[in-house]
Formats: sequence, C-alpha cells, structure tokens
Amino acid sequence: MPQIFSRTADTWFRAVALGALVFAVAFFAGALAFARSQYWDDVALAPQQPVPFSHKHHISDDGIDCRYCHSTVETSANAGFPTTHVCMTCHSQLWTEAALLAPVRQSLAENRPIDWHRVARVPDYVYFRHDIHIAKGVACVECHGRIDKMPLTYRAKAFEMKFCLECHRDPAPHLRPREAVYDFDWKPPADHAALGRRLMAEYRIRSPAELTSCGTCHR
Amino acid sequence: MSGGKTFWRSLDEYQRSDAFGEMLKAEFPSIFELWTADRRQVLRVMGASLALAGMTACKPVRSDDVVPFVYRPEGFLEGRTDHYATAVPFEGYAQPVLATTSAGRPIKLDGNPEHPAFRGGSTPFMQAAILDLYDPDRSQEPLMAGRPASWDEFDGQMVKWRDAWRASGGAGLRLLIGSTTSPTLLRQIAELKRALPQARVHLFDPLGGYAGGAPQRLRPKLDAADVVVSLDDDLLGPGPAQAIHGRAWGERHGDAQERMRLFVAETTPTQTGAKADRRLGIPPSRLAMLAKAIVGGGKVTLTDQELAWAKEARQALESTRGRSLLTIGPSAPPQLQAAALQVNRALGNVGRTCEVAAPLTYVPEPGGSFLDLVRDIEARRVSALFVLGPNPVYQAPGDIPFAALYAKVALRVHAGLHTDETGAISNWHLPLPHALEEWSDARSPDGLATIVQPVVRPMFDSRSLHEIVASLTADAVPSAREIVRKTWARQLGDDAAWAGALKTGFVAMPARAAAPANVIPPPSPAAAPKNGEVEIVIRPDPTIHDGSFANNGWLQELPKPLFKTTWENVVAISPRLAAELKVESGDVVRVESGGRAVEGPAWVLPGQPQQVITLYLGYGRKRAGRIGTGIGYDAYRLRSAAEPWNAVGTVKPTGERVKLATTQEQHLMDAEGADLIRTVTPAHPSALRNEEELDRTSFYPEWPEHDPAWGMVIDLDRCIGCNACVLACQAENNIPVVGQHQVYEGREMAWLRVDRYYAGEPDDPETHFQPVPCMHCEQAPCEMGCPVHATVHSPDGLNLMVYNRCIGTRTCSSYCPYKVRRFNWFDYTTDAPSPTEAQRNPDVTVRGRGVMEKCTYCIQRIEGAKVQADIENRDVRDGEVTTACQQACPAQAITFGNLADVESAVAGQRKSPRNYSLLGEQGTRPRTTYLAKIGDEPDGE
Amino acid sequence: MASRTPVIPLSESFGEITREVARIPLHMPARIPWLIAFILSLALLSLFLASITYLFARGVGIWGLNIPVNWAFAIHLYVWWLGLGHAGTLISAMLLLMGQDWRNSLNRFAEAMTVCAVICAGMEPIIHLGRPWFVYWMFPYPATMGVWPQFRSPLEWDVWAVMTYLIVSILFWYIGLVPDLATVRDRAKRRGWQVFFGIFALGWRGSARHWAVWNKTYRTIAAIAVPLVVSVHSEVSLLFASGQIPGWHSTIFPPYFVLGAAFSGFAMVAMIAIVMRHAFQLGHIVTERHLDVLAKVTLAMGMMTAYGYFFEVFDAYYSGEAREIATVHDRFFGAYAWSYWGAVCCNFLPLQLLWFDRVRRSPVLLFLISTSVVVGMWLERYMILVTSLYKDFLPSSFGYYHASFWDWSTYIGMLGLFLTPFLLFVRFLPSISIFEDKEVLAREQEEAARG
Amino acid sequence: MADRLLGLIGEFGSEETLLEAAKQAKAEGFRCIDAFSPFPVEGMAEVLCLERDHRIGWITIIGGLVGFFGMLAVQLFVNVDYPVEVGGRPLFAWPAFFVVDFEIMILGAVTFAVAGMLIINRLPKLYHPLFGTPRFGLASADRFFLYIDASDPRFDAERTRGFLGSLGAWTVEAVLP
Repeated sequence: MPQIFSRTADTWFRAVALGALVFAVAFFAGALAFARSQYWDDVALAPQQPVPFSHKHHISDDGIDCRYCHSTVETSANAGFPTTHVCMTCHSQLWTEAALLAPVRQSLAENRPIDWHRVARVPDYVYFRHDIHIAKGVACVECHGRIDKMPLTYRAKAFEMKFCLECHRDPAPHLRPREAVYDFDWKPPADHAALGRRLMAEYRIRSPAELTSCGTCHR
Repeated sequence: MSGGKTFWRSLDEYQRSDAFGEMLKAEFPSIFELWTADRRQVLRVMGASLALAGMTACKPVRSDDVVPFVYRPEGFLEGRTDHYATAVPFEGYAQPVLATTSAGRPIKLDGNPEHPAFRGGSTPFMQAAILDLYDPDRSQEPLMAGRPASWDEFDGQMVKWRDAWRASGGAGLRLLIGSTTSPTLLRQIAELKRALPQARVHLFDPLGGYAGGAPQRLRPKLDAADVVVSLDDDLLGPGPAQAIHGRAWGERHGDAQERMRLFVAETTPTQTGAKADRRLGIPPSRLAMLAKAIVGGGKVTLTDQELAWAKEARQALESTRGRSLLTIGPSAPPQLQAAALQVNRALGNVGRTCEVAAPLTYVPEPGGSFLDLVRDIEARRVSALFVLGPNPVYQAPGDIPFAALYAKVALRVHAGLHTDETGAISNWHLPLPHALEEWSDARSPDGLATIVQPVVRPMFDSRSLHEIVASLTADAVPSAREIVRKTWARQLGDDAAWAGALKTGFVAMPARAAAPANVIPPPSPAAAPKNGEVEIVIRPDPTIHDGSFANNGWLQELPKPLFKTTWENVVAISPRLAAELKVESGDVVRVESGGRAVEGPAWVLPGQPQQVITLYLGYGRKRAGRIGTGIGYDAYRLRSAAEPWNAVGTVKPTGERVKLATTQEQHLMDAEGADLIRTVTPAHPSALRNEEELDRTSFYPEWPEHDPAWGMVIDLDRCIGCNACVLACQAENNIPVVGQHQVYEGREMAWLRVDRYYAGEPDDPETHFQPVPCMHCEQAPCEMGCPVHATVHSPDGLNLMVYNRCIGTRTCSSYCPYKVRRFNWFDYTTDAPSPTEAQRNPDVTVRGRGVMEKCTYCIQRIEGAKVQADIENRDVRDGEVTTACQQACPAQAITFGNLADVESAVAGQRKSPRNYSLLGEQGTRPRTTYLAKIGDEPDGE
Repeated sequence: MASRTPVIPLSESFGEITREVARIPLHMPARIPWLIAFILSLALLSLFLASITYLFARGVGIWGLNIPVNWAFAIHLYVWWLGLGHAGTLISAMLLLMGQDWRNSLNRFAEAMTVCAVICAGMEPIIHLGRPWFVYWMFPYPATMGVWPQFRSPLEWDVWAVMTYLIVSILFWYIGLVPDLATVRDRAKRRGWQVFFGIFALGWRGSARHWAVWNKTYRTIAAIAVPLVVSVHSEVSLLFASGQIPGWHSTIFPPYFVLGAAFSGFAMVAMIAIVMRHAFQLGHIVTERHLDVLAKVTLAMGMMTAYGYFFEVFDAYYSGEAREIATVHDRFFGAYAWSYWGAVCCNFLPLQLLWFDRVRRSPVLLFLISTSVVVGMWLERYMILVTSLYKDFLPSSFGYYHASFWDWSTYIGMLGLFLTPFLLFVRFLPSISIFEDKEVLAREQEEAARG
Repeated sequence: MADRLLGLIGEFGSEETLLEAAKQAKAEGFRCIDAFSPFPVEGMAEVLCLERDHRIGWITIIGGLVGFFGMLAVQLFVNVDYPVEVGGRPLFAWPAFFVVDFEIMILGAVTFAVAGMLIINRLPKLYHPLFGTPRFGLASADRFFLYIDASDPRFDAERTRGFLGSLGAWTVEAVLP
C-alpha cells in the first residue's frame, strides 16, 4: 500500500488545525475588542460642525459657565442646546465680522436653526436625565470629560451600559459637592472616600440595587 | 409653514391611489406600514427639534443632528411637558381636557382635574381625540370641485356671494350646522340672522333627532341620587356626560357609605344595564307601557317579570323621595321624557337629583330643522347651502335621499375635518382645524363653558369655523381668537380674567331659564311588530359613535364594551332569536325595514330582549379615510326621519359567514369563573374563599421588603367598563394599532384589557367587567422563564420589561397565567404615518419587531416622580404617581401607590375585606389586586 | 442464549462485510434513487431557506401564532426532532453498554440521524425568536452591556442542553466512525477519496494500543451519553413543566417526554433501517432479526408511553384541580381533540400489531407502523403545546391557533434540512459500522465454533 | 537512512492466530510489539498489558469536574456581578443552576475524553511508515498483523522474520521509514 500523505502532512495538518483554533479565538477576541473600540463607540471623534465651536475657548479662556448655554441642565432631562439667539448675545458685539461665525449670523438673519451634530448621545431606549445627576452632585466632567480642554468637542467616554453601571454600582467616588459640579478644576479632598460617604447620605443617593435596576434607565 | 409643502405633496400622491390603501389594509399588519413621509419635515412643522423615542440596534447611536431654536419660545423647556386646559367636542358639548404637550406637540389628553364636573375623568372619546389631530387623512387644503384650491380663491368667490346676499338679505342661503354649544357660534348665528334675515340656519343632529331638539332637558345629578331608575337611558355609556356620570357612580359605589341602587329597563344591553342592581330587558314597543306602570295610573299589559320590576322600581323611587331619579333615554319618544319629568317633580327630585333646564345645545327656530331644509330644497328655495361641520350625506336617514337632494343645490360648501361623503360632492370643501389647533368655546353638559384654546399650530391650511361664519357677512374677518374673545368681552374682558379662564379651563355661565313644559300627550305605544317581524333598535356604535370617529384607529381597535368585537359593527340578536333563526355570532343576517335593507354579522348578545335586534350606527363609511372606509354596514340606511331610533322589520340569515375580530370569546362564567370575579354580600363581607388565600408560604426565601413597593387596587364595584383606561394606556404608552386582520389573529396590543364575563341565564345575565393590566407578580412566572434577563423585578416591585434586551422567546407570555403580555409579531411601529408618530410619548420606548411588551405601571411616570422627589430630597408622596389608567378612570376604580406606606390610599384599600387576588392560588402574589363587587344577593348566586 | 439466531449470518465473512459497506461510499450502488432523493431534499431545503428568509424579513407574525398560543410549530417540532434524535444515542450508547450485539448494524446511521435531527431541533428555537439576530445573548460573554444570561430559565437550560447534546452526538458518532473511515480509506482507489477519507480517518491504523484506548473512551462516552439523553429531554419537558399552565405543570413530564422521545426515535430508526436495507440490499447485515428486535423495543417504549398517557389523565383527576381536569376534558373533546385522538390512534393502535412475530418481521408493515408512530408523536407534541396554551386560566384570554402557510412551509422545508445531510452521510460515509459488525461476527463464529 | 529497518510485520488470517502469535511473542520476550486488527480483538489488551491504563478515566473525570465547576463559577459570577431579582427566586438558585452545570459537566467530560484519546493515541497521524507496507491496508479489512519493532532488544532482522513465520504468519514484511 503506497503512502497517501507525505511526511510533512502531519505538520501541515496540525498547523491548519492550530490556525483554525487561533482564528476562532482571535475572531471572538476581535469582536469583543471592536465593540470597545473607537470604531464602535465614537470616543474622541470630533465631527465636522457648521461652526468650529471651541468649548476650550469659551470655558477656559472666557470663563463662561456651562449653564449660560446649556440652560436647562438643572431643570430638565435635556441639558438644552443654545439657541442662535444665545450665541448672538455675545457675538453681536464680539467678532461680528468673523468669517467663522457667518453661519450663526445667517441663522439669525434667516431665522433658520443651525444643524449641529450631536456628540454625546445615548441610544433612544436609554432615558438619561441631566437634572437628577446635577442635583446629586455628579459633575459634568464625569461623563463629558475635560470639555474645558477641548478645542473641538468630542465624546470623552464610551456611552455604553458598562460605563453607566460603573457609577450606578458605586456612586460614592463619583460624587462631589453640588456647588462643584461645574468646576472642572475641582480637586477631591484628601479623604475622598469619606466625602463620598457623606454625600451619599446627604443627597440620599439610592441603593445600587435600585440604581442598577433596569427600569431606572430603560422604560 | 414652509415645511408643509413637501409634506402635502406626498400625502396627496398617496391619497390618489385608493387601491394602494386597500392593498395596505389587506396585506399588511400595520395599516400604515409602508407609508412614510420625511420625518424631519414633520418635526419642523411641529416647531421643535426632538428625537423620538425609537428602538434601534444596541449600538450606541452615532452622532446625529441636533437642531436648536433660533429663539427659544417663551416658557418652552426642552424635555419637559406642558399642560394646557382646553376642550374637545363630543356631540357638540365640551369635554374639558388637560392637553399634555411635549416639545410643542400635544401627546396626551386627560380630563381636566380642576373642572368641577369632570374632575379629571375621561372617556375613550376624550382620550382618542388626540389621534384625530394627527390623522393623516384629514383634509389639508380647500378643494374646489375636488381639486386643490387656495383660500384666496375661496375668498374671491366669497366676495361675490356676499354682495349678492347683502342685496337679497341672504335669500336662498342656508347653513347646516351640527349640534353645538359654542357660545361664540350661537352669537355668530344670532348676528348672522340679524345681518341676513332671509338666511336660515338649520340644525343637523343625527343623534338628537332630525326634526329638531326638545325644548327641555332633564339633567341628572347622579351623585345625589340614592335610587336611579333608568328607562333605556345609557347613563354610564358613551355620551357627553359619561365622565360626569361615571364619577358620580364611583362616588356612590365601592366603599361609599350610601350606595346608589340602580334599576335599568333597556331595549338593548348597555353598560348601564350591566351595572344595574335590577335589570330588565324589554322590547321598545312595551317601554311606554312600562313607564306607565311606574308613573302609575291606567291599565297595563305587561309580563309578570316586567310588572315585578316596575313595582320594585316604583317602590324604590317612592321610598327615597327627593333622593331618587327617574330618567328616560334620549331615544325614547318625547312623551315619555315629559312623563319622567312629571314623576320627578312629584317625587320632589327636581333640583336635587336632577335639574330641568333649557338645552345647552343650539335649538333651531321653527323651520330650522333638517327636515325643513329637506323640504326647502325640494321646493327649490335653497340656492346656497353651507354645511359647516356635519356630514348629512352619510348621516341622513335612509328614507331621505339626501345626496340627490344636495346635488340640486346650486352652491354647496362643506367645511369639515375630512373630505367626507358630503365634502366629496360639494362645490367647495373647506378644511376645518382640529379642536386642539384653533380658538373656540363650548359648554360641557354640566353647563360650564370652556374656552377652547389651541395647543399646537394648525398642521394644515385650515380655517376656523368661526372665521368661515364671520366671512359670510363681514368683509374683513377677525381671527378666531378675536371672535371668541368678543363673545366673552363682558365676562372675561380684562386680560387677567381671560388668562385665568384659559388656565383653569372653565367659565361659569348663567343658566337659561327652562322653557315651559309642553303639554304632554298620552304615551303612544311604539309600532308593534307583526307576526314574523322583529323590532329593530338603532343605537350609536359604542366606539365609533355616529361615525365621526370612524377614521380613528384607536377607537376602531377598541373592543366594544359588551361584544368585544373590533373594527366593525354587528347586529345584536338575542340568544333565543338566534336559536330560532339558527344563526351564530358571525353569521351574516339581512335586516329589512321600510323597503330598505342592510346586511351585517350577527352577534348573539346575552340579555338582548327576545324579538329585538339592535343595529349600530357609524360604520359603512364610504369616505372616512384609510381606516374607516368600507368596513361594517351603514345602519343609517335603515333609519327613518320620523322614528330614528326604532323600526320594525324582518331579519334572516344570508348563509354567509364572516370571521369577527373579537378580543374575547363569549363566555358564561362557571363555578370556576366565579373565583375570578367575586361578589361580596352583607352576609359574606369577605372576598376571600378560604384562609389559604392569605397563606404566603413559599419555597423561596423572601426578598427584602422595600419602600416604595408599588401596587394597584382595582375596584370592580366601581368599574363601569367604559374603556377609558384602555385608551389612556394606549395613548400614554405608544401602543400601536395593528389592524383588523391582526386582531382576527389574536394579536391585539392593548396592555390593559377590560374583560367581560356573563353569569346566569343567557336571556337575562349578570354582566361583569374586569380590567386586567399586568399583575406585577412578586413571584412572577414570566421572569423565571426569560433566558436573557429581559423581564426582571425591580426592588420597588415592578415587573420590568426591558424591550432592548428582549430577544423574543415569548416564554414569559407562555408562562403568564393572566396572558397580559403582548408581542410585536411584525414591525408595527417604524413606518407609522408621519403625523401619528408625533403623538408618541417621548418618555416611552417605541417597540420594534420581535419584542414582548406589557403594562409597566407607567414606569415613566414613576421614574419621573422619583426623580422630582430626589431632586427635592424627599420621598415620593402618595398620589404623586398616577398611572394613565387611574388618571383616566371616571369612576375612580383604580388606585395606585406605595403599599409600604401604610397611610397611602392603596394600602388602605388592600386592607378592605373585599380585597382579593386574581388566581392568587397560583402563588404568583400579584401586586395588582381587586376589590370584589358588592351584591345584595347571597354569595355565589 | 446460544440457541438464538445470529444477528449477522455466519455465512458472512470479514471481507464480505467490508466490501458490502465500503462499496456504498466508494461505488454507490443505488445511484439513481439516491440522486432523486437528494434532489428532492435539496428542493425541500430551498423551501426551508425561502421560508426563513421571509421569516427573518417580516417577523414571526407570518406564522399563525398569537397570544395565548405564542408557541406552536417551532417549539413542538423542536421537541419532536429532539425526540427522534434520542433513539440514535440510546441505540448506540445504552445498547452498547448492555452488550446488545444487534445494535451494531444500526447504530451508525442511527447516530447520523441523531446528529441531523438535533441540528433541526437546534434550529427551531432560534428561528422562532422574535429577534434571532440576538441569539448570542443567551451565552455568557463579556458584553459592553454588562448584562448576563439568566440561568434560572428553562430556555437557557435548553440552550446548553442542546448544544451539549449536539457536540456529544457528533463526537460520539465521529470517533465511532474513525476506524471505518480508515477501512474505506484503505479500500479507496482514487486519490481524491484516499485524501478525503485519509484526513478524516486521522491516520487510524487499528493498532492494539489504539483499540484499547479507543475502547475505553467509547464506552466511557456511551456511559455518559445515556444520562445525557435522559437529562436533555427532561429539560425539554421542564420548558413546559416549569410554567404554571394547566396541562404542563406536572411532575410526570420528564419521564413522559423521555419515553415518548425514545418511542418516536426507535420508530424512526426502524423506518430508516428498512429504507436503507432495501435501497442498498443490506439484507445480510440488517437482517430480519434486527427488524424484529427494533419492533420489540418500539413496542415496549410505546406501551410505556401509553402508560404516561394514562397516568397524565389519572394525575389530573387525582389532583382534583378544576383547571387540570378542564384541560384534560378539553383534550378529549375540545377544539383540538383531533390532535389528542390522532396521537392516541397513530401511536398506539397500529402498534398493537407488533405483538405478532410475522408483523415484526415484515419490513412493509413495520415501516407503516413506524410511520404511524412518528406521525403520532408529532401530533402528541402539538397537542401538549396547543391544547395547554389555548385555554389556560382566564377565559377572557382563550384563543385559537391555526397553522399558517408559512408554518407548514418552514416545517416541510426543514425535512430537507434533515434529509440533505443525512443523504450526504449515506452517500459519502460508511453508514453501517463495519468494524463492529466484524466484532459481532467474530464473536458469533467463536460461539458457533464452541458449539 | 532510507533502508534502515524500523521493524517487521507479520500477517495473520484470523484474530485467534494473531492473539496466539502475540502471546508467543510476548513469551519469547519481545517488548516492543504491537498488533493491528480490523476490530478490537478480545484479550489483546491483556496480552499487551494495556488493560491497566486508566488515563482516559481520569481525564474524563477531570473534564467533568472542569465543566461542572467552571459553569457553576460562571453562574455564581454573573449573579454576583449583576444581581437582579428574578421572579422572587433566590439569587443563587442551586437547583436551577445544577441543570446547566450537569450538561456542561457532560460536555467537559466527553470533549476531554475524546481529546485525551487522540493525544494518547498520538492521532492524527496522517503519515506513518506502516502505511508504506504493501499489505498493511488489509489490516482494516480482514487481515491481522503483528509488528515487532526494531528497537526491541531481542530484535534481529533475520531471526525475528523467522520467528514470525514460525507463528504462522502468511507474509512477513519489513517496515521501512
């Protein structure tokens, strides 16, 4: 009986089998990694906006409070997007001729809204509310990152469920006094843990079981 | 309305292809499925940018557009809802509502809680009115001879006509208006008569009679009555005062100290009869005789049963003088109405349990009835007819060929929400705005007026009825708002008073003195059937009413309270007659009367008087829109102008059989069923069957108690089966309409259903209603079955349904002993027509294909209240969370709240001996429990 | 014992057995009938693909499902397919352990049938999902959602049970196949065949060391597979028994389901044995004696299943639960009484003929009776599902189920999903265990020699 | 290299003769012998002293334990990682968990057993010198072979060939690499 396979056949066979195994593992690992990558969660991507608005300039250089533009952040689920009118309260005086601001002036003149591209957004079936987070001492920076350092606005955190859960499971380290919520330079005190515990009690933060109950965010 | 253009065009294109609409209806689960218009355009029309709640994949959504305002409208807050007090019309009466708007679009209507009579109660019609606002089939621009035209063109024509009328004093000009209570319209009519003395205003009121209205009305005040005897008066059924009566009913039932006793004799089963302590089914031909037996005097020929009922009712009336009430239905002959008035006067009831007052609605002057108009057209005395609102071509009685007569009028102008049967054959059709879009006013049945204020910009190129009427005489027409304000100039002259009236939603108005009572002719017996004939009773449909709600998908799919059929009308037939004729529910029968005939599916209705059949108005529409056209039979064809509510004729099966889209089979309760609906009696005050029902032994360790612990109690003694809760739930929770075919298949989506059970003899059964939402079982079988944690329990006791986690195994529904879960068999929502999706509640996820859904106890409201309380650093107060069904219930049969709070209303009701769990023996520990009905008969009978 | 007729005729020889079986993949004796059957099954498979394409495009609403009957064809066929599959494992594993030599002519294709049936069974719950594209949520993987599967759900149990069963069935079938693949490899003349069988035979040489380790492994797996079969179908039954629906909520379900599964499975094996025997003239290997024993086992399983039927009724009355009794009445006289009586008639009436030796040995009659049993068990699974769901507790939510066109097309198409791989197996692999039959023959010859 | 003898292989006509030959070879003192047969020959394992090899059993048990406890660990972990109340059932619902644990125990046992069998038998082995022996193909049909390896201390090409012949081998062939 002649040999069917060559002497190297077994090596090939094992290589292929191993390769298939490696591929399968890599495929799953790749899928998991992809779901956590920028391709999927859009973190740190600054979309092209009609006006290259700089949060860095307005916050750090001009010292404008978040609430000046996002005026409903304490009273509504939505933080509120500034109307053209709000932009023009300043820009009718400053940079009135700047080419960059032409779309804003045009919007006011034609009474046509500016089409901004939303950067921070959760899926439709997630019911996020700004007002309660502000009221409980969760700072802007917790979700939006150092927006005061962003010349162009990008998504700072992956708005995935795990990200939300991280804080809902253990809110204490993410809390700060209510008055420091808009302060980007706030430094936690030495005993951050004690502060967290105190604020948990003071703000009557609900238990992790309640905060991680599905109905808290999904309805 | 720059954005309106493309929107129109697509609609227009759509409307031209009727065949397409037919195909949609036949072929697709959602009648709306394929029809889309550009969503963004619509949102711009709505005047705000917002993301509608929609369910997409699990991917975090990529950057998309956000379109802020240029100027923020005053008082507008993104993400928050606003409430406006206004009213929607029903039979010309105001139904005071609180309109909830989100991002500038109205999303929900509820009874105005400040209103002294409605006190927050709603009816299904009030709840459904919002869908009419977004009806994509509404007429959207003036039509001249069926072709699009502009208001400018119309105004141009108007100038010529106006000149002619001025010269002739309005000779030949006739207006035909529907039933109305609007003080402004009444004022305008009076002014019109002064300006054009030759013109005449006719009333077309198919539900009040074609010959004109009664000069007096008995206005019941049920809350003051200990005994109510109703002769064919469906007090608790559909009607402008349903919410008021329902409220009174609720206050005199359940845990009320002084219980109202209700005697009902009816010619066809109604909700009122279902709730009666003593019910009697009686053919219309003997109703007068029965009245005579109660009024007393004269010899009567009645059966023993009828006599016994009459005797008991009479005794009850007399034993509670001043606290009793005899009421006669509007469909009974006027002679009987007058007799009832007499009896109530004699018993000293007037002023206590009822009032006698002039009608609030427009009463035409002599010669102003519809029949007078018909005569005048025949006599060629009418050269221009403005049909302002009603639809006489469809709603005229069968013995008047109105379509042909109408065509004889040279100038026919129709104004309405739809290009309906009348609009289609008019020279001009003018779109009217929806009540939520324009200024007007109206009066609610209790006599108060409501200023109807717009809560949204008109979506289409419509013009207010008031403006149209004004333009008949005036060259320069003020805006509707100015016209309405002028009416109220004296009472609400200053801006503060006006603003106050708008805010509260009602204005007191002086009652007009009642006209003197007419001389009462002796009751004349209704036509008796000859051998082989049956008596025919004609009634408005329980959900579509007179046909004006035919294009409302919610109301079409709302199960009729007693039949549980949807999407068509039936011919109600008694079990015995059905046996004689060998027909079953679903067999088509042919009903003939006066040489005219209709064919419709029979429905064997327990409690229907034996030789009586009932037809229901409102169906058989030819031009209602995509939803309402071409379903059911048209009972108007069998009506006669002289006697619109009754007829005599024959009925026979055609041999054809249709499948009815019912949501519940007919069931008589057996012994086992009696466990589902329980009745307590003075002898047996506890609803519990045995001690075991309190046993909470379980194999499982208990989860920790939690505060709050949400729970609901439904009082079956108070429930009147009106379905307001069902529609409130539908409106609140974005529940889709799935269409007739899907209901055939058993796929209706209602989260809350009102089950109807019969007990006893089919000829004279007890009828029970039982609203069934999700029970939020503490040991929920459904949750155990879900492999992916898509339905789980929250610490505060909610049985959560996480749509975005659901993969659609349907195990939960298989395991659910109550079968309250609903499944998205197809994609019922994505491609809903553009305006209707604007109604959706942004706080509730719109469910996509393949996921389960069910009652959530309105979790969006719970979470909203919790967040508000948390912001204010306090606990949620009792009563702060109301579920949509609870809010809507006129009879206050539903209580919701925190069971862990011993002070709460719901915890109090749980302690009632009437409290019991549905299928409690299954160990599911429902959080929704029931309070048993209260009967005066021994238990189990 | 010695007096019984040998399962393999003593006139056979090792070489003869080798030749008879190996000629099927290598030379394909019944080329035309096979081709016709294969084209037919491909047609069915295309029907299946078309049906699920439409299903995925539109949603499960294309089936006649509703609330309350929100499970029907997909789930009852899941149970049915899995039940058919169980016989393969039982024949292979249980009878191996019990030293029943007659199994050796049947086990290979019975196991292949198991694998095909389990593939079909596994498909059913996936295609019945509302959102099948999220089926992977049933597995615990580290998702960015942070949410995990729910291990208290019988459906979750089923996922693991069916997955385990599928993998174990394939492994058991495959390692049993390896020595025979080597046999065919060594008979193959064409290079393509040599490579094909060579790779899958893994270089099997029939060494005594190989055999020793192989034997231990094979018997160990067999010993594990028997409780696996019992557990898998018990779990399937718990999918129903865990619910509180009258007609499901019964402790009798696990044994009742397992017995029913074995019953239908043995009938299915008999059907396939008869067809193969006829198509490939395997009369000397699959003998009348085989049919006789198969028929006896089927009869025994059938009688035990009948006991389950009886006991289920008895149980309902004994419990005194009104709803349980109502469900039993409903099965007897309700809208789906046809499915109950159909199941009873198809399962148990023709079965009684198997008490007669002549019937047991008649391939035609046995085939017909087996078909009747397979149909009967189909009806039984349908009956258990639909008659329980359509009337449960509240009369208001009673509702009827009628299978739609797409229900039927998916089901009939799925027969193609079953037949296509099975026919490929018959065509390309040794469908009867060569070495095990030689083993039997050797033993018989030895016994004969000893007298 | 090419003609270095690896061993000798003798062909027998039946399992009895093979078994007998193996016994004799063993008695003769040969250690490195192997037998090849189309089916497992009863008694051969004892002759070749293979019956005390319990590795497969242990591997299976280990696989079962890995499966059982691995799955249990997953179940416990997911309920600790995200505790959710489900139908009032306890977080650690042992009876429910054991169902899946049992299945995965079986899965682990079977996959370990199969993998162990392949590893112990050093399979797959597509190329093997024996396949080059002209008559070896019959080992999977109806012939029985006894192989004596050249590495056996008692091996001697000529004498061993004669020995095999004396055992009744029909043919004796040299196995070459």
